[in-house]
Amino acid sequence: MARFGKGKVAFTAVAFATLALWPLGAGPYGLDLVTKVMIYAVLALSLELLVGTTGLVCFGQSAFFGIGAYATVLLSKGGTPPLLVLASGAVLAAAAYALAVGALSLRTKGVYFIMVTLAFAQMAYSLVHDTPLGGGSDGIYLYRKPSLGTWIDLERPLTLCFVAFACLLGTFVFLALLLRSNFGRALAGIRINEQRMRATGFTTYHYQLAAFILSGAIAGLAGFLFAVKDGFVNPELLSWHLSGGVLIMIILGGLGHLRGAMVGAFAFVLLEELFQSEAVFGGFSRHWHLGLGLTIIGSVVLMPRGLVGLPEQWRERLAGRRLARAVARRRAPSDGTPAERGE
Amino acid sequence: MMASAEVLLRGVELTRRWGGLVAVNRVTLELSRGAVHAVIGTNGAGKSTLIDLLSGEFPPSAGRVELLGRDVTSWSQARRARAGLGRSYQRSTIFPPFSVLENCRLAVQAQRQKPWTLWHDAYRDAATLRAAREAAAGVGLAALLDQPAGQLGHGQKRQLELALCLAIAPQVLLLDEPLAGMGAEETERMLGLLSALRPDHAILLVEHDMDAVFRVADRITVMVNGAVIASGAPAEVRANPEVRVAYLGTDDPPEGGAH
Amino acid sequence: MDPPTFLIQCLNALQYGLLLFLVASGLTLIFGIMGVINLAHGSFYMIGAYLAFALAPIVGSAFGGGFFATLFLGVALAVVLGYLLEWAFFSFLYEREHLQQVLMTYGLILVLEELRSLIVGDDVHGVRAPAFLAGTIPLGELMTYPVYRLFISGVCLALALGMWFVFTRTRLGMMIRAGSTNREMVQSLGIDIKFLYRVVFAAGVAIAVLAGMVAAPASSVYPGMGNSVLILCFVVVVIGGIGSIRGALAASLLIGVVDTFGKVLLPQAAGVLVYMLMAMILVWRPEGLFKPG
Amino acid sequence: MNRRIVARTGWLMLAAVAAALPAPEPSRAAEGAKIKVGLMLPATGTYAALGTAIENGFRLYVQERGGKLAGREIEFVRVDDESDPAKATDNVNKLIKRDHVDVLVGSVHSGVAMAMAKAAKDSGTLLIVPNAGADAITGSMCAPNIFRSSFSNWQPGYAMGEVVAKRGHRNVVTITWKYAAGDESVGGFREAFEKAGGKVVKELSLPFPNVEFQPLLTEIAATKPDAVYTFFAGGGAVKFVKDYAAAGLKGKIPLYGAGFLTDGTLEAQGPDAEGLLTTLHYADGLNTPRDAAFRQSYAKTFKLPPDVYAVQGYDAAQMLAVGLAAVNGDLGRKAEFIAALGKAPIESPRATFTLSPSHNPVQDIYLRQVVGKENKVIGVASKALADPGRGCKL
Repeated sequence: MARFGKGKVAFTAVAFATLALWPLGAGPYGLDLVTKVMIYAVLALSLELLVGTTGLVCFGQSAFFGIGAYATVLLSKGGTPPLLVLASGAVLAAAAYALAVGALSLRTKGVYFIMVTLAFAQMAYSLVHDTPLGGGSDGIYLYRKPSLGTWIDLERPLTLCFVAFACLLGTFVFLALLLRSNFGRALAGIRINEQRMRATGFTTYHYQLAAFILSGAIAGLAGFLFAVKDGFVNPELLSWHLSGGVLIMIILGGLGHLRGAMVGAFAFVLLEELFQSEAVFGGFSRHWHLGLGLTIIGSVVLMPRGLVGLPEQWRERLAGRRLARAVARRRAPSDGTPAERGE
Repeated sequence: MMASAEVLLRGVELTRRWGGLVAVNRVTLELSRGAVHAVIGTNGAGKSTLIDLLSGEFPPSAGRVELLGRDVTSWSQARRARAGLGRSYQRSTIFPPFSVLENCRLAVQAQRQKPWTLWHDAYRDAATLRAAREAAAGVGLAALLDQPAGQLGHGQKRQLELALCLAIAPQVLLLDEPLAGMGAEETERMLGLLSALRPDHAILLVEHDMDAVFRVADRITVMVNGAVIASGAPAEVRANPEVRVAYLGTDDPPEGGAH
Repeated sequence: MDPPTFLIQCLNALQYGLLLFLVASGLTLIFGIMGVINLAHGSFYMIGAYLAFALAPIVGSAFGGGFFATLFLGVALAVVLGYLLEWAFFSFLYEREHLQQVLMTYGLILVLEELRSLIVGDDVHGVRAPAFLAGTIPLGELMTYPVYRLFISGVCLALALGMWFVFTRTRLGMMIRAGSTNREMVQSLGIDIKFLYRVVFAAGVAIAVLAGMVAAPASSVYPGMGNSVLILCFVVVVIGGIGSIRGALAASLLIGVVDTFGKVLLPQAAGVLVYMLMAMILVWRPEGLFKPG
Repeated sequence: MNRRIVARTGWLMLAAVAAALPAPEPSRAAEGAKIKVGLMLPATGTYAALGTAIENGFRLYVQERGGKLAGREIEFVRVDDESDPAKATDNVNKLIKRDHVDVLVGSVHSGVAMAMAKAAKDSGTLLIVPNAGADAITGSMCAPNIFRSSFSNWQPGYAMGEVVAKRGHRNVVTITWKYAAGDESVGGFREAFEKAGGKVVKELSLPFPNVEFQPLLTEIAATKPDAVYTFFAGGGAVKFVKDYAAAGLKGKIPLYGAGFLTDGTLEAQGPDAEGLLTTLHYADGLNTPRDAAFRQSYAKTFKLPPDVYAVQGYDAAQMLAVGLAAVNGDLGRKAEFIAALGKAPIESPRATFTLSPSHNPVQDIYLRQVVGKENKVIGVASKALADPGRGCKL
């Protein structure tokens, strides 16, 4: 059985191609928007590695994102270091925090893990918020954006957009490779049956911790891009609302698929745009949170497998209820995980 | 007992308390290569807990576990498994969404994990795949390699469970009711398999099917309320009056146990 | 810090701890028994506060006032609300993963917060404490201590006792405990687990609402008040051990002490101390102070 | 089979993306004579009420002028900033890059305003800040095209520092949330108070938005200062005032605060706020014709009591009008606009004010006392007080 259906490959390829070509057509705002979405997509991918692949529901992803962003700004306080130095600095800072948090929270399971990661993110939040170092609650500016050589200067939105694209593509490919490697397969195994993994000789704790750190590092990269894009960071980057937002992205897109994380990032941002637009909702748009909330609830109830899972879901509908139920039961242990990663 | 045989796994004075009640009470037993050691007892006698202690699912409250002559009491379950200790669970513990082949491949991978080879496609590792296919074939699942494990029949799941233990090339096998819920011919195949494994493995068998136990076991230990009340060759155990009263609940020797 | 001040601070710590417990106990109840992670718990607290604000005049005109009448009415409404929510949303979630629970309740936060804005607006409101609780008692040479705060503590203690009683001494409590450990077993006993869960959830919501209503006169009523308590509740549950009422109580008091003295002695780190505490507890006891049950 | 469907949904997604993104924008000429004002204010969350008041104030002034300023029609574009600085840059870019607004107005939350200031600075778009008091906006972050119609956190604090000193208090404790606004307000207070020979014996603070004040109140009681200065707003302000009274300190240790302590919160605070002294650039009972007219028409139009936030919104509109008048509605002539607005007096309901070199109002700070449900003016705490605009190179 082919591991990646041609359709999926085609879809991914088309998506990336469109992203690559987009900036050429778009105006300055279109450019901004697509850059932002791509950055969120990187963040979503980092979380997908934890939630969709390893089965660890982390509710503190914003902490790594924010730390990456803050590291970027604080490192360039004295004068902007070269791009690569800055980026790796941000990534390392995030990874370091991930190491600390992961080592502790992985001692817990399930609901516990969710709350603990959340609490640790909140701790990072209040650290940044209460210490003058990062400009406190008002946030702090990144005055000069980094550059690499003469032709990659992130002051130029177009360049930034392409760099973001490169990062997204890089992350995607990296994770795709990782998923088919021994490491990735082991993570999948842990998601589905940790007890058996231990019984067969995997020290699951180490695998999970490695995944956690990796995820934190990628989130840090996203944070770096975000700081460079906005040129401004604020404690709210670490707020739990963002963590929630990213979770929604990957669920909306479809858990257990890399492309799901990307689709989710797009879908989520577009939803926000939609509900905020006065053109559509008129005066009511000031209560746009209502629509957003209802949509989230609805999507959880109606499409547990997310957007990329929809075709499958419909097919099962067509295939008749009994079969649908059977399949649902078969899929139960790893809700929404398609055969693709199961073989 | 058979002093000549080499002892692979030894549990000494193993005890496990849950708050007040004692699940396993100062149990000592040895598994030696070439022998099937059956542990029988009523439900809740502590058989599964004993296996958990031996395999390192959780640590004992007191006592010691020796694997291949080394004290492994402080070792994690994973480390014991890598050292050659395989176990099966009472409820099938497999990877339902994965194919049978992938189930076995993962288990084999445990022996050569190499997590850092990120660029390597786990499915292209010929050696691992070969070992995985062998493991599957070994339990008679060769025909079902591409089936999602979740779709297998109950008996087949039990076989796969065993395959996952064998895939890590263990020297000691701890089997928790491998025959539970199996049909007649499935049982036969499983027993044949056990006999085939006997020569170069040390096997602990927890089983309710008395027929099977008395057929394959070289040695039987009887547990009641977490403690061992009798241990010895099948004949001795069958003759032991204490066992009859406490467990077999009858005075006439159990020919065909499960009636 | 001179002895009398120290004693007063201890009183503050105790009082704050009890208030935390009042809010968090509902959360830990729903966690422990139904294994549902409910982010909207803070919103229920918020709803409680606004109910206290909105109901007071209505009750006043209908039954000629009465603080406890208002409380009762509010809690009754909360039970209904909880029952409906369980029926409408949460019953979907038991078989689902925690992740989806997180998301649905997250969505619920947004919805409830906006509905609040639509119905009662975005203004800050005060709720008057009942006359017979409005007094204060002298404490130290300058300070007085508001009777109402003592009343809150009283409610918390009563609630703690009540929960303890229900769980250890009543058939319902026994069924609930059994249900939390083993659904099938309870069902086989012919107990309607669905109904049981609905009751538990309603109770959890009711407790949160009660907390909001009781706290309202002391804390005032303002938008977004729910979110600030939510995370603290999580920390309480984590430290105490999921589903453990005793644990929640112990953790609340612990946090009360750390927070109170932290603000005074280490103002710089005050924001982080509570999380530090949690981290240390996790190192020491990953399962929390008290094992579930 | 599945492939086709997957691919199809893929195309749909992309189509959706494309649809949502505006294709290359229309040229500026096509916009006609309208002036686009981008209102970036909180419509959701804790500060929603303030956002509404500011918007109302702004719209009121424009309405009074028949919807036109300097002969050019005003068109509004609104964005909800959710008081979330993390989204601020994207939101403000929506206004600048997507809607091509000519003027930015916002916001309430200082963090958001900081992000707006940055974007305004980079893009050169005019920005009028109708509330956020962060000193930096007209300090280290100041720019020719950034104006403020409200105040700087420093101002009310400084004024109160003078007052408290005049009233003969020597040892004072300050208490606030541990965040920028609080620190800056307290900073202003200390500066004036210690210059006048007073001494701040203790600076108490608690993490934002924590409202468990009891331990700190106990600390105050133990310290026994002559007076307490505080900066709190919204729900925190309500709870602090009530707790302060409940702790029995109200009668014994006088409490002074920046005006927000008692603005929009009196209904909630009830009798506990009675008699409190606060400083702010606006007050009830000014009884100037200008103020009376404003209040009347505001109350009539929106069925809401006017407050300081409404005034700030109203004045933001006035400032825009003044600038536009100077260039006859031609925003192309930015330099002239800025120069004119920099000099012009603004006939605000609060009293006429001018702008400092760093574009922050040079205004009278009133001393107000809570009487019933009003912050009655009882005098001017500091006449024509100008923010020092530290770090500003204008």
